[in-house]
Amino acid sequence: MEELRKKARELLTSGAVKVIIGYGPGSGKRVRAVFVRKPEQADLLICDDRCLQNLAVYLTKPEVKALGKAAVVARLPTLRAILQLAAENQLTDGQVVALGISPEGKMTELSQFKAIEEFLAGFSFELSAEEKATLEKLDQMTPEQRWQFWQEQFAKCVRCYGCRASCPLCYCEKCLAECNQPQWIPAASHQIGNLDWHIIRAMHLANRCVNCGDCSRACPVGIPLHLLNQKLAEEVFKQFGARSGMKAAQEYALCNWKLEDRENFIK
Amino acid sequence: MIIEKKLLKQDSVEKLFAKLKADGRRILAPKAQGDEIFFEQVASASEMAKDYIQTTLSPKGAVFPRVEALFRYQMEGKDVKIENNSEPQPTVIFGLRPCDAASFAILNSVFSWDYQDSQFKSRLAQTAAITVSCSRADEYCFCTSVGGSPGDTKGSDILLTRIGSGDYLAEILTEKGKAMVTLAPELFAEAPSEDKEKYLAKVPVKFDLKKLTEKLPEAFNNNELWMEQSLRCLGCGACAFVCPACVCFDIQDESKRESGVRLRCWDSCGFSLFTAHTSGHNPRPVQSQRWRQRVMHKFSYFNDRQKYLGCVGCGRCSRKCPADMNLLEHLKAIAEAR
Amino acid sequence: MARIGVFICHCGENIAGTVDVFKVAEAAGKFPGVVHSVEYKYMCSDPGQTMIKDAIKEKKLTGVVVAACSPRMHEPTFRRACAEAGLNPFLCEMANIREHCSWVHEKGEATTQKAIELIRIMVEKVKRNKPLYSIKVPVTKTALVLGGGIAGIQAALDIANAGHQVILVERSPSIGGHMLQLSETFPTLDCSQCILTPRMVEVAQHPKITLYTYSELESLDGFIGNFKARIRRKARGVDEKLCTGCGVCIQKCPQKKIPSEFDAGMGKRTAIYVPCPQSVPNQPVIDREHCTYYIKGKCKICEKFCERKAIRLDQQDEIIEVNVGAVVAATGFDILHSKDFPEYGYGKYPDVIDGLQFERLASASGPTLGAIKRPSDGKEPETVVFIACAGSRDDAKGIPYCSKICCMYTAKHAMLYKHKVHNGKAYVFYMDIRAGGKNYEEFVRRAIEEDGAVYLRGRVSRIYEEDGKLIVKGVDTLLGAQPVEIKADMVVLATAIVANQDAESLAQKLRVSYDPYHFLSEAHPKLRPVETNTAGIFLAGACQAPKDIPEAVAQASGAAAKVAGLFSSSELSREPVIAVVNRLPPPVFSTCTGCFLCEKACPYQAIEREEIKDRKGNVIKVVAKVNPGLCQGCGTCVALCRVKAIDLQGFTNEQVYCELMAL
Amino acid sequence: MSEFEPKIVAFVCNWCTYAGADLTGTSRIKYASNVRMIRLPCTGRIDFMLLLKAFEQGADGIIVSGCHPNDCHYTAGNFHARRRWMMFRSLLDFLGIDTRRIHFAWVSAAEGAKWAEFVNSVTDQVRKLGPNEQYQKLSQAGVE
Repeated sequence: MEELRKKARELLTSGAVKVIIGYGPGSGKRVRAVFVRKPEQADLLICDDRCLQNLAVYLTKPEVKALGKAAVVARLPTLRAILQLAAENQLTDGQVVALGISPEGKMTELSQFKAIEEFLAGFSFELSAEEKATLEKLDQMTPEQRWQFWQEQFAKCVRCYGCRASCPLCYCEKCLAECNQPQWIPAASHQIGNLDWHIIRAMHLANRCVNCGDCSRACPVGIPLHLLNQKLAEEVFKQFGARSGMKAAQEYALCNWKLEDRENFIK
Repeated sequence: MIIEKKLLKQDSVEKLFAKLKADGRRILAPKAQGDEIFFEQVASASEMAKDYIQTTLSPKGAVFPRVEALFRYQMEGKDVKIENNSEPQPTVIFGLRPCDAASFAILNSVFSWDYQDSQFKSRLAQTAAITVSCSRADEYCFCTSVGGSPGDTKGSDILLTRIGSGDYLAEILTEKGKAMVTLAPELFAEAPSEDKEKYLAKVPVKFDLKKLTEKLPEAFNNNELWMEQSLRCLGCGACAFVCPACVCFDIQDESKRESGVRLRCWDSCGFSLFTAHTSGHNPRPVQSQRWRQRVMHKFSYFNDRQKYLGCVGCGRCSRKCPADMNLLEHLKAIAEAR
Repeated sequence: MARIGVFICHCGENIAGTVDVFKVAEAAGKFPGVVHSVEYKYMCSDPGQTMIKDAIKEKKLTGVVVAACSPRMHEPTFRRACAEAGLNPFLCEMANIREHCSWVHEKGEATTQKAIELIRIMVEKVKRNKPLYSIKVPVTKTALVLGGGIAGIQAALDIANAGHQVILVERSPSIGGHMLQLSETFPTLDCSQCILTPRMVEVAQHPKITLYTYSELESLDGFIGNFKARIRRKARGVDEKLCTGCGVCIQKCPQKKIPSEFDAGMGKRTAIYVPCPQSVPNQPVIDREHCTYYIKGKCKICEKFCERKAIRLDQQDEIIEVNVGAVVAATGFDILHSKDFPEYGYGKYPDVIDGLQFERLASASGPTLGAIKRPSDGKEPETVVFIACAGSRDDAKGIPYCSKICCMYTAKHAMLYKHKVHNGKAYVFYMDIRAGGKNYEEFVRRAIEEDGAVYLRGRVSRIYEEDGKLIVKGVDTLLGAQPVEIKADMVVLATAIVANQDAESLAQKLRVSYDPYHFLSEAHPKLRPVETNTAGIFLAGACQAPKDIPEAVAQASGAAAKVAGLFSSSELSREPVIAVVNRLPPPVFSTCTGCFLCEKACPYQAIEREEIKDRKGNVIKVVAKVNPGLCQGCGTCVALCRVKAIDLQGFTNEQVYCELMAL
Repeated sequence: MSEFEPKIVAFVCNWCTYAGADLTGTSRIKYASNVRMIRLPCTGRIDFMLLLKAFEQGADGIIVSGCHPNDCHYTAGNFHARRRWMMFRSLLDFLGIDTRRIHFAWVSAAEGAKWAEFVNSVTDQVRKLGPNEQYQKLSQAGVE
């Protein structure tokens, strides 16, 4: 943590960056995103296991962009999000300094995408055993049980779009949910509207989601939305061998194809 | 104004539910779903969540549903047949908190401000509130700073306070409350001469409301303040959707060939497109302005026009904010600013 | 408000016999927005079309639905009729109540109901149709011909003779292709070089043809009428402007033992060389892989002896850019190579050769000056076995197709051998004889009957060497699968014709599709055999499939005619069914987020990037833009775009959505 | 009431399946009249949202069909579509949506008979499944 504060002070003092996006003290025991702009505020920065929010979400916010070049405290999913954003032309190399935090809490300054790629190459992007088990459990249910499970979950959805707002890859200025003429997704939070919304969001994040889990954490009504994204991420990996956020020049599996793609359902 | 004080034995709640149901009322009560608690229709008191400070969503859905049909239509040749929504079912909300109960008046002040919203009013008329006062509070609670309290009776028809024995001290507050007692007078015993105060949670006053409301108009132009406070705001609608007093809605028409329905759905001023015009112009293009709108609306404009605050201090918005936007903290900062 | 007219065709009894057209007309008349609904015996007839035209004028129709046959049949007819009545043709849609309804269902209520619903779907669509206008694209009247074999030569000459500029690009140092390697050609046995070389010279001298040999296509951008090709001119090592082709350098070159590609390895060449004396251009190239100077750093003998000082040892590859309006791919074929035939000892035994090698042996200008001498010891072979279908029609080799020309050239080889070695024995192993061409069957019969080639129907299983003879083991299926063993002096394999090794990468450069064997695909196997599915790119010769010379020439002339047709006007008109990225007033400009995932997905590279700038020229955002010339309207980008910033004219999101809602 | 007749929506590409269905017509091969076809230029254009909307609109079964691999009029639209469907189908299955109601096929312009057989077989299968209750129950759920 001291190391991080020191680096933050350095970066701000030298003028290398104008703002450090990091974690600071929040309500009660919580931590929250802070935007440190003066070297003397660097002591606000915290880095511990409460710091889970994917701060890459702020990199595409106009208000934050307006603050100038940013350094961002970045755990692995955040780093992946940065590369994915780069692959989607939302960030350019050198526009952001990542203060990469390894799972052990060690900080590494990563100022180029290439450095991030190399750093990430050292870590596996596999789901944890626990995460796999959860998916497995759902996979083993009958379709009726799965339907029941998701219908109960989606019934809670109020369409606050917290999932979308907290997602670093949901940067579209006008989300499909706001498109009318035609209104693909009913704006109402009834069952159909909610089902459509969550299907479409999951599809849009296939091979883009970096598995930070912020959608589920942001959800005020406790829908385990990350499961949808994990499911598709696993599927994309299994079928097409692709993972998101590995390279700044990432190829998107769904704008690509191979002659030997295999399915078993097309007659 | 208390009509009567009674004692409701803890094991009588189930019987009360039976009587209410027998009277054709549906009962909405807090029910746990995982870590979250929602007001849902219950068949038995045993389904209720045992221990909670506050529910995830407020009970406002009973009078102002998340999605509500305003009318349905059917086209027949060149004619259109309109079918209005049927009368709402009589409903008892059980186990809401005093802050939630206080919110009904706020909602009502909007829905009967200039235009009398008949659908809202009939739902409200059909709804009775059996509130349970708060024995616990957390750091997000600030009802006392906005004119409420853990044992406040505003908006409730019956207020229950759990006393030492585990039974409830019941304050029958309105005619609606009395009517419910009349359904099962045998369940309501003589009240003990106990003071409910000692069973209530302690919620200290956290800021000076008067100072806040005085300072807000001049704070309006303090762009830096709003920007600083809202930099981390993600622009979702969670705060508005968990809020018991937020009333913004969106009208959506859904049609299938010759028939359709007009829906009223919750909306949030925190959404970037909330104020977007068809032309593409957006009078509140940045999040700081939307945050300012949220604060100003609840604590300044509302206060001026409706003579109510748009906030009951339940703390839900802060508890549920994915970016830890703490309303109380920000209000305090404004109230205490020089 | 929409004012839609619905016109229901009886198609005689074709529709009316199954569908209650009167009921349909009545039902359609009640659809919201429909102001006119009539039925008629034959809508496509003159009176039928007049009904539509009159109604458009009298009822002020804003859209027309013709419920009749498939739009693939009469959509152009009815759209033209609408246009003649002053209605934008794209405001006319067809409901297919014949092929998709009356012809495939029984007479009855359900079928009539289906017809009504099909019309309702189209009424809802047409209400959302917008007037569209054909897209005009200018045409650069220069053709790029890839490949200087007979197909490329023919195409280039035909296009040039039609008065258009041609750029002919050939990968090897000379044009002529495989045909130049051939000794004589079936079924006439005329000398290949005698008929080809005049054409080659004509190409070189044609004022409208620019020839780039020893060059390859690097990339192709753009679209029909407006391609931009980048051509790599490989370093020749010789200044073409100065070189007179005197050949002194070739004589002096110390490297003389390099297997000649032109002679298919049967002869040798030098490091500075021309493929053959008839080469066009007759200017040598330096093979840097074998040149002493490039290997050891010294030599320069050629430079020393060149009087014209035309040797350029330091020459680099050069990339030139040309604008062309059409491309003819005539890149030819390859044959299956030795590694694929271990069972025949091809590559192991020098006297097991392929057809092209035999051509060089038989050629009067070849390494043996036309004498049939076997490679191992130069002796005249007394017994030669020819194996047709070496690899072709063989699933085990991954080549299920027929190479088409082998039957004929094997007969020719047997014949040529017999003409040259009168007492020699020629055996031909074959699976079937396919001689379906003018004078082809007669030719094969001549080989058998007049020249005495022995035809054995069956396959050869193995070839091995024993006592200086090649033992060919096979079966004769006509004699009840009797094993046959022939002691041969030489074996000629009619190895399968395969696509060039880099055909796939060429296809990708050209954005044309290709089959599993990497032959380039025509747009339609019957009706558009010389076009590809990328507009403006045409096919000629064996790059599309195995072909003999007359076929290759015919296709080349076909392609040339297509190019000449394309170049006959200075502007192209295209259907406006293309994708469009939305543009909105500021501050939004476009809902495109600039993720450019569509860029990769587009099969036509039609997605471009546009910078949106403020008045001072600062970039506000970068958004996608569809090049209307390149876009073919598949709509893959539309389905991919998360925010629906892209839409497909003619099949917009709103149109399709409303079609669905009508169900 | 007579046997349940399912409503089937087919999304087809213009160049192969639509033309194939035309051929079914020209060949006068009879098939179930339950299917309503929506013509799109290419399977690549078939947005997965269209499938959701079809169910919402009351479809009991859905057919998606286009050119065989390597036959796409636009070279690769069907390959893109195939990937999309692979993902979409597994997501639907994960959500418990009855994937037995969605049928995919490659039907070329020459396969008029295959189209008829395919439509018949889908119609039969969906008829056995009965009305799409999953979606029917959803249609008003969550509206007060």
